[in-house]
Amino acid sequence: MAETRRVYLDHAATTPVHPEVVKIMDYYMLEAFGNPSSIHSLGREARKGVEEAREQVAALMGATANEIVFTAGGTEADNLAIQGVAYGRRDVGNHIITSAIEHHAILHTCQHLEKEGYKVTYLPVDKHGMVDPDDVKKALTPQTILVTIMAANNEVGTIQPSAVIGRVVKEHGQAYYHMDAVQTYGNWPVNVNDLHVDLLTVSSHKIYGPKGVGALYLRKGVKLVPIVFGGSHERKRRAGTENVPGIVGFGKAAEIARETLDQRIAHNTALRDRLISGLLSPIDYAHLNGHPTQRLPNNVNISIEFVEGESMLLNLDMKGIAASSGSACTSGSLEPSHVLLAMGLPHELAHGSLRMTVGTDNNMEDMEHVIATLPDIVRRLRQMSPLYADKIKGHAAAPLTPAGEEHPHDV
Amino acid sequence: MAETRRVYLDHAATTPVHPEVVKIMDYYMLEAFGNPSSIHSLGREARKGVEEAREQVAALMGATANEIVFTAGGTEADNLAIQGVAYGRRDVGNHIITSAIEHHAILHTCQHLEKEGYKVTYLPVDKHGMVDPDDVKKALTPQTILVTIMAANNEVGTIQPSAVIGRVVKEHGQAYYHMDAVQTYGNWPVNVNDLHVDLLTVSSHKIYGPKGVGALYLRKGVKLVPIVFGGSHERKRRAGTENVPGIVGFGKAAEIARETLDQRIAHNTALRDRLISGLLSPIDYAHLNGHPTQRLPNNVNISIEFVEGESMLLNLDMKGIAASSGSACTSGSLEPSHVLLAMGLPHELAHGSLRMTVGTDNNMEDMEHVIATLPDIVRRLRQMSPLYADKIKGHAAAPLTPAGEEHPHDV
Amino acid sequence: MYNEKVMEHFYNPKNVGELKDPDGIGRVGNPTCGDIMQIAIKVKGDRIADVKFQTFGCGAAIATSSMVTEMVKGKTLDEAQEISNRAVADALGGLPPNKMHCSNLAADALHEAIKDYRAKYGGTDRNAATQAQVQAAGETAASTAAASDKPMSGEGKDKH
Amino acid sequence: MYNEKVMEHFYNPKNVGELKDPDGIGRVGNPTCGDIMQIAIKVKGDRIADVKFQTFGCGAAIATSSMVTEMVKGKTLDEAQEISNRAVADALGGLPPNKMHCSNLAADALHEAIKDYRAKYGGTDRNAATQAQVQAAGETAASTAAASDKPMSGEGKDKH
Ligand SMILES: Cc1ncc(COP(=O)(O)O)c(C=O)c1O
Ligand SMILES: Cc1ncc(COP(=O)(O)O)c(C=O)c1O
Repeated sequence: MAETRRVYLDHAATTPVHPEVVKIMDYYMLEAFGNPSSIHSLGREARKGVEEAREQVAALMGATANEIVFTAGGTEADNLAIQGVAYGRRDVGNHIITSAIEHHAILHTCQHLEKEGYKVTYLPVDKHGMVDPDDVKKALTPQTILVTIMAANNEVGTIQPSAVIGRVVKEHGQAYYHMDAVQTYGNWPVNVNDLHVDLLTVSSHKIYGPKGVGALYLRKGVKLVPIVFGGSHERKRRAGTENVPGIVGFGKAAEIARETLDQRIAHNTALRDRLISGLLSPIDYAHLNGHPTQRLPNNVNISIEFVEGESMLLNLDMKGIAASSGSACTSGSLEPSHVLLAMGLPHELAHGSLRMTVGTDNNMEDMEHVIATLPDIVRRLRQMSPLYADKIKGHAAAPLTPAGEEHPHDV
Repeated sequence: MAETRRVYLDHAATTPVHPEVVKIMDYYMLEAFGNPSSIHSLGREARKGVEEAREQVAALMGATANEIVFTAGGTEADNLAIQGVAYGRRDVGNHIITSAIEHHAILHTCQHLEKEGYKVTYLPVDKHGMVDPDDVKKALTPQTILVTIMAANNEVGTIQPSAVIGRVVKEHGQAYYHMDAVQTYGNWPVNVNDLHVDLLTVSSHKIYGPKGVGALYLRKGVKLVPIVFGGSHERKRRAGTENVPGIVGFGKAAEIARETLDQRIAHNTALRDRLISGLLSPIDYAHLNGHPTQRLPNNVNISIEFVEGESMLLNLDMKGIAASSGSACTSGSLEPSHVLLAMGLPHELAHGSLRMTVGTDNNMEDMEHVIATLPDIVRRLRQMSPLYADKIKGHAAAPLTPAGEEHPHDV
Repeated sequence: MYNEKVMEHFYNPKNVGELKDPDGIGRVGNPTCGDIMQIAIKVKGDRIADVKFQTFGCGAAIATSSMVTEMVKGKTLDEAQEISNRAVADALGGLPPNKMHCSNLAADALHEAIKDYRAKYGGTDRNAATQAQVQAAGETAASTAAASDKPMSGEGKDKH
Repeated sequence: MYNEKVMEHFYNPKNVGELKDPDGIGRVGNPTCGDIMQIAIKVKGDRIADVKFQTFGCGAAIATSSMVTEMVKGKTLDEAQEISNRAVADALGGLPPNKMHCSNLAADALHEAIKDYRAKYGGTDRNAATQAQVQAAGETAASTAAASDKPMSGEGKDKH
């Protein structure tokens, strides 16, 4: 029975869709299915749905509706922000500041722009994954047109000193300030004015809304070049027939989040804290990644020495528990999480990382199930691990480190 | 009673979503809601859904699944094709050939590329909206890297001689051939091999699938630069968490279309032909726009002299009939349909155009309802029209044409 | 899109048609934009005794035409002259922004009709009287002058 | 992702653990990729009498480790030497493409163990006999030579 319990702990990857959200989406697919550009009543009803959703999405970040541009997700919104500002401000400068722990939607877009002649500064983070606002200050030049630093990290949950960074950028005057708030929005208070942002990215499928919808907040007066051209949708910022059901669903999810944010934070925090203490105490050689206090209420990220992430995930999955890892093996890339490496973790610890992100569908029994299940899995895998064997024999572990690479064993 | 009948005749703008499609989408929102990049079983189930949909979407165009890249819609797919090829083949050439009657997703993207230094040839069409393959041949130069000409036009339904154009492009050898098949796919046979295309755009919400999903067919070996960067989704062609429910819904819609294409064509053709004859005979000074035979089975487009499109639409809407018009007044632009103008229609006729596009949810009684309703509306509006008053008095109409503009009254 | 008042005027427009023996006729519009409006007036003394319109155009074009005819019936020519396109839109409770420049020409058509009337019947006497009144009304003079400068094609309006 | 056979070997791996007094030990892998495999063998005559593995790594790493130990038990060293990483993957019914280069190293670990054994115990006699057999087997010679050239870190495999 404990074995068939299903515990979803991957809310940072995506969330189930709230039943009320599904209900309203179904209505907009089966009944109010018009194209918002059509002038007949079905078109007008669809338009109304989209504009109401714009209000709802804006309200959860203290913005006004006409500052919201709907996109196909967080990734597209990040691209629109960065490419849009870069190409739109070519005449102003060519320098962008970001951090080493951004999502790939930011990092790979910046890398593409480097090929196009832009200069990008990737700021380091401390061992907790925190950016230092002083580093931002030092990196700003007369060429800087954009600073893009996330609100909170998706892997380790560290909440950045965003408002402080915002003030630093505003003092500079010229650079726009963009923030990827995909993980924060709906999980933690976000207010575009308090944060001093000019652009801000959010995504629906992280807040119990549908996949394939996101939004970019664009402060009044901020200019950018679109990346998708066509009809004059979204005030010419993003062409394409509006994903009406998706947008309406996102709006509903934002509204629910706004109405329940306080409870959600309290609920998640309690589960998170129980999970952290319940796992770190029975499992030795386990470490919490990310900031001890400045972290998202739903994020648990631990590194467990001598075991590899994917093998933990597959064993957890057998027991009905869905989690995530920063191991390269889980991503098809050859390197483990760039976030954990940027925080100074050695490769082995990065490979042994386990991210568990809680949500509204979890309860305390779920946590107890995980706490009862994971230590056994770790024990079993360690019995199989040559690194653990080395450890208990007191060997200096694996003589396999490629020369020249820093490789501390004793973390 | 006749008045409360609802007849949706705007299927070229968007379609209602098939109930089976909604059902499967709901399942992927509420149950199989995982992120396809996650390795736990919820993630794997989502991945499986996406890959099945890829097969389904490919099957309806005679392609193989790994040639399909999912996007957020037809507009994004058009942009990915055109920008992707243009930026990806910068070293090969800088010339693009398209037609004057393309969708704005094509035209505005080409116009943007002109600003970036590319040369674009906009081929004319004849009075039926047809491109001449000889014109394509003549326009090809050693600099040509892309020819993009739609399969069938969204406003007037004219089916282009796509396979012939395909052969012309293949003879050239260097240029890629892209086709916007948004209106054709699911309504008329499309086969990427018969058409000799290298890239082909389709969209879900025109074939009873959800909005916010589309796909680009990319023939094996065709290289392009992405427009959205981030994670390695869609084989690095298009970053962003996959819109799983949308993609699965699109797949289902494509499967239904493939299984029922013959019936769908027969059904739509019968309705279309009844509507054309039933409207042209009682309404004088009315003309069919588009090709008399080479037209999509679902498209009716007529111009009704002396009345303006939006006023017809609003009156039809009052009677429960949803249609569309090429009048500037319906689009918020200042010019009526660029398609109708490219076909040589004077502004007044373009303003008086009415597009009615039938679909699987229509039946013959719906057509009779329209045939019984529209002539009265036209009569009423003509009684209000100063141009009609001029006409019946035998005046040369409105002395209002801006000087220098061609303005035939007697069409 | 349109508010209820606009829709009401669109579906049940007032004063549609032609006037028998009109005293003045104005026609404005532009086939590119797709709105052409014609307003005909009957004048008694210096008041508009009757007014009718004919319009080829969208919902806003028809509703503003209807509205302006309602607004001016019984008004003096000078009062009518002061009615702006914006005033007509306001009287309708507002129009969608994209309808403000192309379809909101009914007041222009009315002004053209008044101009036509004055050109045909405006004797020195009447004209003088009008001028005096206008000057008394101060800045109205400018707007009247501007209005009568307007080309028939309505090109004086916001912008095409 | 993984097929059933892979999952079966992953959840219930065969021959896990350490060997008491092994005759040869091979360890390959790379902490960057996150897979480290160690294989220990006991040799009787020129046959592998016992084999055990220890692996830090993903599902594919553990399954291939388990698979290779099953494949070589009782085989001669030369037969074992001929087993390639691909053969292991094939025996498992295939692996996901992205798992082919980093996690599919079990055969390399085995070859390292054989090399270790030969380095420690491979007397002139035995060695000579082996060489003779190998030469008789024709082209096998080349692959054996290549295999023993492999660096311990497994860098000879597909690519990092
Ligand atoms: C911080 C962050 N930014 C951007 C994204 C991308 O958003 P989406 O999945 O909507 O493309 C994600 C999630 O994947 C994220 O966690
Ligand atoms: C011919 C054509 N191309 C492209 C599009 C754009 O597709 P989507 O609405 O999915 O963005 C449409 C429909 O709007 C179309 O009719």
